[in-house]
Amino acid sequence: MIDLLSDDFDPAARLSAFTASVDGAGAIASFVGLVRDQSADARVRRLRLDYHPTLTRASIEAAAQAAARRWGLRDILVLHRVGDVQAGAPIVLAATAADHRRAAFEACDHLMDYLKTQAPFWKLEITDQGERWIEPRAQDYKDAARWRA
Amino acid sequence: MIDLLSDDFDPAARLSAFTASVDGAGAIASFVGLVRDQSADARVRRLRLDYHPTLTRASIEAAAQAAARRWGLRDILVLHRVGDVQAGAPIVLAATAADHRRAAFEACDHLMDYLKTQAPFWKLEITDQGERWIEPRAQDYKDAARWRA
Amino acid sequence: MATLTFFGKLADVMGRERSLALPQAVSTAGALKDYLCAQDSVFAEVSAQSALRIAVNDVLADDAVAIRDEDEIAFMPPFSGG
Amino acid sequence: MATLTFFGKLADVMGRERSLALPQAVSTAGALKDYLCAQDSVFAEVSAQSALRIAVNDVLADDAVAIRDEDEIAFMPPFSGG
Repeated sequence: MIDLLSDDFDPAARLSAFTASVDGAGAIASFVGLVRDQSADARVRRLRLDYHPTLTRASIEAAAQAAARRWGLRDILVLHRVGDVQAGAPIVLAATAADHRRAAFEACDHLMDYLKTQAPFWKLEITDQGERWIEPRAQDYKDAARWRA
Repeated sequence: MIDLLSDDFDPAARLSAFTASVDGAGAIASFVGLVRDQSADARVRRLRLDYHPTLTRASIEAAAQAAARRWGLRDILVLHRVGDVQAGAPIVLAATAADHRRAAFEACDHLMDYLKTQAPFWKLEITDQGERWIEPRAQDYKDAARWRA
Repeated sequence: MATLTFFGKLADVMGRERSLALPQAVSTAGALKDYLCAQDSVFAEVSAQSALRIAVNDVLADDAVAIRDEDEIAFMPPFSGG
Repeated sequence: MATLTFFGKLADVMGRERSLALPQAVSTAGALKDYLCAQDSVFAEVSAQSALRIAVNDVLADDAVAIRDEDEIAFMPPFSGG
């Protein structure tokens, strides 16, 4: 299941429902990303997530389907906030269910690298020093490049 | 927090409490292992987890502390069942909290490899065809060897 | 009229959406990008900072993709989610 | 008397715990393992299948570690958790 959420969500509750829905899987890997309250030089109040009305969801769905095939996953959950996300709040939950742990881990790791650099989102960081649009770090692109088949 | 549990537990509730307790982390990776109901050639009813009364917990605590230093983690949660675990039930939850996602992912992945091959547990698989003690697969040892510094 | 949409920091400077009657010479996504750079120094500045991605009718496209009036063309700075 | 403890499949065949007055010649963990192999064919069989780990007084030890009466010596098949 892929969803873009305009409001805060509870990652544990969503992960619990996901786990219950995946019958027979031996391994569930997950990642929760939270808005950090510190950037390099300022106190972060919130992020504002811009997205494309159709392309963002379609891109994530295509990436999730490709990952499901590549790693033989039983199921995938990706929830991503859009709009304003306060410091400390969850911005993303990615979870993968597989028969064995390596497939679950690698697919989840891959999906997060994908979301960081290849999914149509744009992050505005709103701090006590002003606002700035965030672009991926060089390391993020390097991480994403690990998965080229 | 490291704990060995004699009874079933709710990974989502424990993960939720862990997430709430880790203030300021940007990334939480987690892994839930469940008892699969199928082994190679039989229907699994349950696993029985044997452990050492002191060494098991002490070993996991040492591994968790080493991982915390190596990846600069904010916190670690490892919950591992002992005793009888029914098919479909959670056997292990490992979670790591870090500033950034790569540290959280790698440390969690590493801890699971550690638990598979280097923590003093012994797994008896109880199936409709009888019982057998499980030893790690060659792949499990290979996975664990990835982390040698 | 083509519909141009802008995202991320481009939306800050260009607004979310504009209508444009495509000039005769502007027949590809890349040509439209060059046209906007020539027309608008702020667009040109953002475009110079980092490679823009383009989608035509909700499909990612490269600069060579043909465009025409009625199309919706999205201009997008580097993606940054997660 | 030394306390010997057994885990995993070793506990199935040896029981969880035994007391043993260490023979004079048995002064290291490895010597104790050899002694048990000689005394007990089932222990020898499990030991032959896969390298046993030993802990002396709750600390992982190699075969060369000295042991004496009063020690608790744990014999452990390959670990398998997670």
